[in-house]
Amino acid sequence: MINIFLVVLLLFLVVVGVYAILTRSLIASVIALSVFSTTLTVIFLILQAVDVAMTEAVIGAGLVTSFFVVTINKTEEN
Amino acid sequence: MIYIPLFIIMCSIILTFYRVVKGPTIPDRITAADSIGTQFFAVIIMLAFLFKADFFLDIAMVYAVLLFVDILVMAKYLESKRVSDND
Amino acid sequence: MELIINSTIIILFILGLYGLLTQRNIIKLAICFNIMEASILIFFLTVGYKPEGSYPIIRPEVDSYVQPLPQALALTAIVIGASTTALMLAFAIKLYKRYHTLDIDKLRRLRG
Amino acid sequence: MLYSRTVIIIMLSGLFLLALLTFAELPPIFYDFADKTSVYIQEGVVDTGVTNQVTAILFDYRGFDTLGEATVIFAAALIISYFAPRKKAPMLGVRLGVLVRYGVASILPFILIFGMYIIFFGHISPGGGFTGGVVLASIVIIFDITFGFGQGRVHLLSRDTKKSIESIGLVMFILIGIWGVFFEGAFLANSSTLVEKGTLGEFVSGGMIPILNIASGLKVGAGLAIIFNNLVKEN
Repeated sequence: MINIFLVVLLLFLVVVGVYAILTRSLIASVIALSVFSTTLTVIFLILQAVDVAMTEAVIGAGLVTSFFVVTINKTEEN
Repeated sequence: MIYIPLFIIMCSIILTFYRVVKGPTIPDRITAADSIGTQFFAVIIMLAFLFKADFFLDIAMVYAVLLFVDILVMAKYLESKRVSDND
Repeated sequence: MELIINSTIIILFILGLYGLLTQRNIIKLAICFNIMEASILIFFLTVGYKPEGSYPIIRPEVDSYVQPLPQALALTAIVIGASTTALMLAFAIKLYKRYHTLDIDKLRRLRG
Repeated sequence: MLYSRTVIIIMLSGLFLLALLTFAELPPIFYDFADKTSVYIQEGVVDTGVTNQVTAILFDYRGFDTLGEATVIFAAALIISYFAPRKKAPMLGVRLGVLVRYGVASILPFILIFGMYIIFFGHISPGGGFTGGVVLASIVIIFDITFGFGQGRVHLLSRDTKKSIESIGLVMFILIGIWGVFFEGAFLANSSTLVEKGTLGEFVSGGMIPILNIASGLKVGAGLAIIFNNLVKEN
């Protein structure tokens, strides 16, 4: 049963990745990357990797997203 | 039988992701992403019940804290856009 | 099950590679790089996984654990990936300040 | 563009098939690899005295890799502080509302406590130096994002303080390694003859591993905070 849930999560991961790459808007791509790393966290938890899941949650949800948003903000014409 | 709410929340996440894809404005997408994060928070807690692992609750907590940073940064970005674009 | 996980790993890697080859914005290239890295992480973790194993914190009431070595390697890879992403974004800011564009085709034309 | 999009898709399809064939030759995933090669599971507790085996591998068996990783973060912070242009991000000039400011100010001490909990209990629960360090770095990020407006703003930590904290973490790591050379016979050996190993699963256990956790937490937290502050160009 948990395998079916893992398959659903993997399919969702691929869909989010496709959207993050193919969308035009940069900030939408960054938002999709945040959702992507969240899904990755839950997949790591199902694969029983608690430390990796914790690090991925911290870095993917908070740190890398703020790096990207600050960079987008600095490279836009105002 | 904790699988039933797990799959229901997963369906809800997929429906919320439709709003991320479709949402015409940036605030729609950000709110939808925050909502997805909160639902994954619930999924992590259900997995803690499923695997009988109380350490998963630590991960849920640290994820909630860092999701707050995420939304705060995006809110500040939107605020600067609103001031500069003035619409 | 194995086929699905393997296909997901390969699809994510190929997807990131496709993005690297076709996208033109430098920030988008960093996003594609993150997605490729995620596929490698899933591959690392599936190597040491077994279905009934528990997470590798030794407790007296459990006797079946997953392998901890790929998890340690994946943890190192995640932290270094964050550093390299920050480095890429710093170069993007530097290029934007120098040339006022992030399009790599225009950058190539500007270099002559 | 150098190649057209169809050429790229055809090439990547070929690569996909090649990778699928390669993966078919690998040993199966759900194969009890963990039982046959579980040296870390069987002997790790006796060797290191910590229950979290990922921490045991990171800071005992492969501690030298961890030192290299800390060096990578140090180099990244150095290069970014040299390269990033001295232009302030425009989003920092916006003042958030009073509710957000006071709410964030009241939530920051709890995040500090939580990050220190993750660092200090890294050897008996998930987490450790890297994760706790990133949580500590997120305090600086939250502070700069929320209170980063105007000219006469207060700094949570000055730039020199952060550089000092980062250097202290790295020097502490290396000094513990040299300590291991003198008393145990190898670089970064777990010096359990001078420091008590303690009972398994308690807070005081594992010899030098909790101290290495604290050192790498300081290092990673200060390093990532320096990287973020150089990206937004604040002090």
